[in-house]
Amino acid sequence: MTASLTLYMLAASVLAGLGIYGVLIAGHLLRKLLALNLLGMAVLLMLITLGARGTGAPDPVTQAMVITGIIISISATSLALALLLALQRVTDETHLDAEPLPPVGEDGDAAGSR
Amino acid sequence: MTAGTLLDFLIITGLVWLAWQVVAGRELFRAIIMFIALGLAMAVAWARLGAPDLALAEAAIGAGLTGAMLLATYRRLLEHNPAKGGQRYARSSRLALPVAVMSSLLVMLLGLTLVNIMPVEGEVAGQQAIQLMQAVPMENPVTGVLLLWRGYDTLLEMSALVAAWLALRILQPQDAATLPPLSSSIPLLQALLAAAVPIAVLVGGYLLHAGGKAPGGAFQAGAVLAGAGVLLGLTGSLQRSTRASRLLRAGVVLGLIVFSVLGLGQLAFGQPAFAIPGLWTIYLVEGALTVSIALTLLLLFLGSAGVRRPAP
Amino acid sequence: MQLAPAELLLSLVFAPLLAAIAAVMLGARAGRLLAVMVCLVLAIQLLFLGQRFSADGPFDLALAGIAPPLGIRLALDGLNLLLLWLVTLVYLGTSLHAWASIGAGARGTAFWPPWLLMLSALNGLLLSGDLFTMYIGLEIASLSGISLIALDRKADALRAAMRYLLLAMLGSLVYLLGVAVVYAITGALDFALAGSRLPGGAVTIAALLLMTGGLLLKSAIFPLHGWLPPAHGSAPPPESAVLSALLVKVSLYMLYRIWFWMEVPVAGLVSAGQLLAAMGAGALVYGSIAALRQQQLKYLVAYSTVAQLGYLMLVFALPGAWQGTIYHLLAHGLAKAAMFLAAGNMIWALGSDRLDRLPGLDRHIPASVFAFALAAVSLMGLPPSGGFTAKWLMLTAAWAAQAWVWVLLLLTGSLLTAAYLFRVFALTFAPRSPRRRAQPVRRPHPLMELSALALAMLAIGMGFSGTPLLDVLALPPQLLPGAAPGLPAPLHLTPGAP
Amino acid sequence: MIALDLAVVMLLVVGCGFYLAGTIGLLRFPDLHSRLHALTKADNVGLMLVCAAMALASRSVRVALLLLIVWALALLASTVSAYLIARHAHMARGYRT
Repeated sequence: MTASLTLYMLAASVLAGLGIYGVLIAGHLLRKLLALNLLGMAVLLMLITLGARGTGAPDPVTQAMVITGIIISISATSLALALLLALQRVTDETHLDAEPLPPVGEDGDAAGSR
Repeated sequence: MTAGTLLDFLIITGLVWLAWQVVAGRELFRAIIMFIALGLAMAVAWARLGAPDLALAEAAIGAGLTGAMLLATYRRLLEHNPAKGGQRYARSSRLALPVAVMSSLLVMLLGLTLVNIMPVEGEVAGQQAIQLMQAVPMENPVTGVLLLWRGYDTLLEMSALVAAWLALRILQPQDAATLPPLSSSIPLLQALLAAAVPIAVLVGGYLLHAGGKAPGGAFQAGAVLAGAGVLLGLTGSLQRSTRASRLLRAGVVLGLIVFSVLGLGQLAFGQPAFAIPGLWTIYLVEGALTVSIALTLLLLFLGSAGVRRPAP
Repeated sequence: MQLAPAELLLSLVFAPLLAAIAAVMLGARAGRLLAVMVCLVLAIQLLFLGQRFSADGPFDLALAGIAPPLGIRLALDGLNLLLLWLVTLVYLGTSLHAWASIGAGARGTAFWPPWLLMLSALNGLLLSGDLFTMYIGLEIASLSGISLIALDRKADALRAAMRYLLLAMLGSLVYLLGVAVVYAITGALDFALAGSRLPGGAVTIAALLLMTGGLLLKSAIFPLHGWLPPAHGSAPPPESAVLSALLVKVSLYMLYRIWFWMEVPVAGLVSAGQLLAAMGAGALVYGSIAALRQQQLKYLVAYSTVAQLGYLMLVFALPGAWQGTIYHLLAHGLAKAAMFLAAGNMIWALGSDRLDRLPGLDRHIPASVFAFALAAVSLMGLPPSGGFTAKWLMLTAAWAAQAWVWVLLLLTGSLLTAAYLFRVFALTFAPRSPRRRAQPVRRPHPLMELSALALAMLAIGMGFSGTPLLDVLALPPQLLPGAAPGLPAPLHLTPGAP
Repeated sequence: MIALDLAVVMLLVVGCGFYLAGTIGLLRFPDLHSRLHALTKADNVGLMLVCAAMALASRSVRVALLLLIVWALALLASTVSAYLIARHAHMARGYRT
């Protein structure tokens, strides 16, 4: 089992790195939120992996902590989404930078056709 | 390499690839879809790690409801401003990559060190919970921790959800006209609803009941019920409303009320506060929590303080 | 006489929680009445709990009858007793202000339930002896607090709330990772128990740094302060007051608990503590200079918070300053709450928050201007005031430790504070230019003025109550002479006002 | 018993084959409708075969019934979602993705 735990720990750290990278490079607030949620998943994966050490069932206290973590993160995410929608209604902005940078890559406007 | 390790290797490869797609995917819509897929893969990983309760919670809440909320928000952003809603702004930050790599390496170092050590001597909270299981009429230690021994945390967790709903009362569009139903009605969808909603209620009830001995519990059950509500919302059978009826508000705070009253009520019997006794009290608390969680999650998805039946 | 039972601690959390539920069910009118009543009830309960504390010393309550490591412990000692008083008094004052300034209309319906929920979460956080319960408490308080910033859905406030929320989410994840590490190596979440089991070494340092980093982000310590001024500057006045006086302080409180109660056996703590204190020094200088350059009244007050938070980091390098630091935390809480309320009244009267609109205002709303002035006296550290006592204690500690840099910084900080606050006075008492004579001035509701005045008087009053308050405040275990391997032994202070 | 195990392995292999074919189809087919065609094959037949394999392997009627429900639900969901995707594409008059 330890081999697997090592694997999951590696995955958690890569996910954490990707999450931080995403938070730093994202301009669109939805992307920032995706990255923060990714980081949250990485932390929870780490918590579970740590709870699964040793023999027998994973530590129930860690599991309860993770359920709490999931609930807290959906609460915070929904608050952020509500703020984002309100922000767009008032200012027409979907990002927090003082000046909008020129859009890079393709627009997501054709989402309906996918 | 055993078959299990191979499977784990495949799962984490998937996790990392999906996470990369979430962060670096060119289109926002695609990134959101990948995030949902990541949540499901994460649920598989957690099941592999021996935590089916968490796998259920992650699949239903982390991937399912969060994903639905993200997609609905994406759509509403586009509806408001098709030109800008989905646009991608990338910031050029030269620090981003080194910072991310450094933190990833530090977390890796920390994690790999921790995997190979066990807690120092002294009783571990989790072991204490497993030992206490023998004295209570339940078999699932996670439910035990959530309700019996650290129920106070669960109560606070419920308040966090309620806090998010209270925020919606501030942030929702104040004008009812800007709250259209999410989708027009489609015949086949009605057929799906006719089947899916009763099944969701059944599954929710089962999960609630099973929480005592098998994986499940109030959070998973509430999420499944909220999922049924999401379907009803998507098909226009339930519509957003800026006002919450008294009954709805009572439903949202029901879990807090029942848990607080039963938890504090123990003091009247000379018991410690939150020492929830007996099976029936547990079911009462879990049932009330399920109702509140389901309603709150549904409202968080709808992004409005209330919900109503559509006008005929 | 019968002493209060430990179970009374629960009511500090559940009275506001049930009031929040009642406000959801019964509406704004009931909500605002309940808010004020709950504060009064809390004050009475704190009197009883304080009585028990002075008779028995610190005590705790194991929830569900299960002791740590599994169970959750609520604990009362001198530190959180004082902070609970601060929360109650600030909430009483700000709720009275909100009674008139928010009211019981549509704004009130949205305002009162999260307002009460935040009170419950703050009290829960302060009482908790559990690292994870503290995390949930901080999350609830942040979520409620952030949503209240955006109460009026103005563009600035929405941006500020969003920025705050993103950083708060990041900060709490980092903190949570630290808690996960602590649990992984000790099997306990109670900070005292977990602390006693921490083995030391690299992993312990990592856990400590993660928790510290997350909390520094949440308490806006320089250079992580960027989110604070817009958030505190754009919220409704009672909300700004609570954010500045309480919400940033409780994450610092958690930091103190972790650093000084967990008794971490790590040798390298001294230099880390020096670094934290250096951040505090940076906050002091940067925040003050930024406050000097503001053109908007509330942003000036908000940058002042950034600066004043710097003092609260001093204790990490100078353990002898413990009492002074906590005294400053309390005095700043009261004074800053008063100042935000008074500034809110001034802005309300003018219909603008530009500093250059202030001239002549003293004749229209003298009570608010006076409250602002009293709060400023305490912030500048002029005698007699809570701020003076606090700074005196810190100076004495720095002097005795021969930390001349700190002596210099403390004095410079006071001078800079005086500089940016006198700027407000100079403008307020300046004669109006004839051009602006026609400008209408609205009169704030008397409650709005009285609440600001009352909080400011309390901040001044703290200058006369040094001894009884400091008696309550025992040194934490890590700061006891010879107790900590990491930190230098603290100095013995004669507690009491100079 | 050996015959039964053999059947389990056969069913799994064939089921996975369907999944593989469906996935390749999803990736390689040129337009939306043929992709949906490929996907639904994997969903329906592939899942059925894998469920059947697991039902046999469990040797329990209860598990077999549960798996039957699982399959039926997946069928329901995939039918409706495939219909919705096709309908949306039809409405948008875009047959390419």
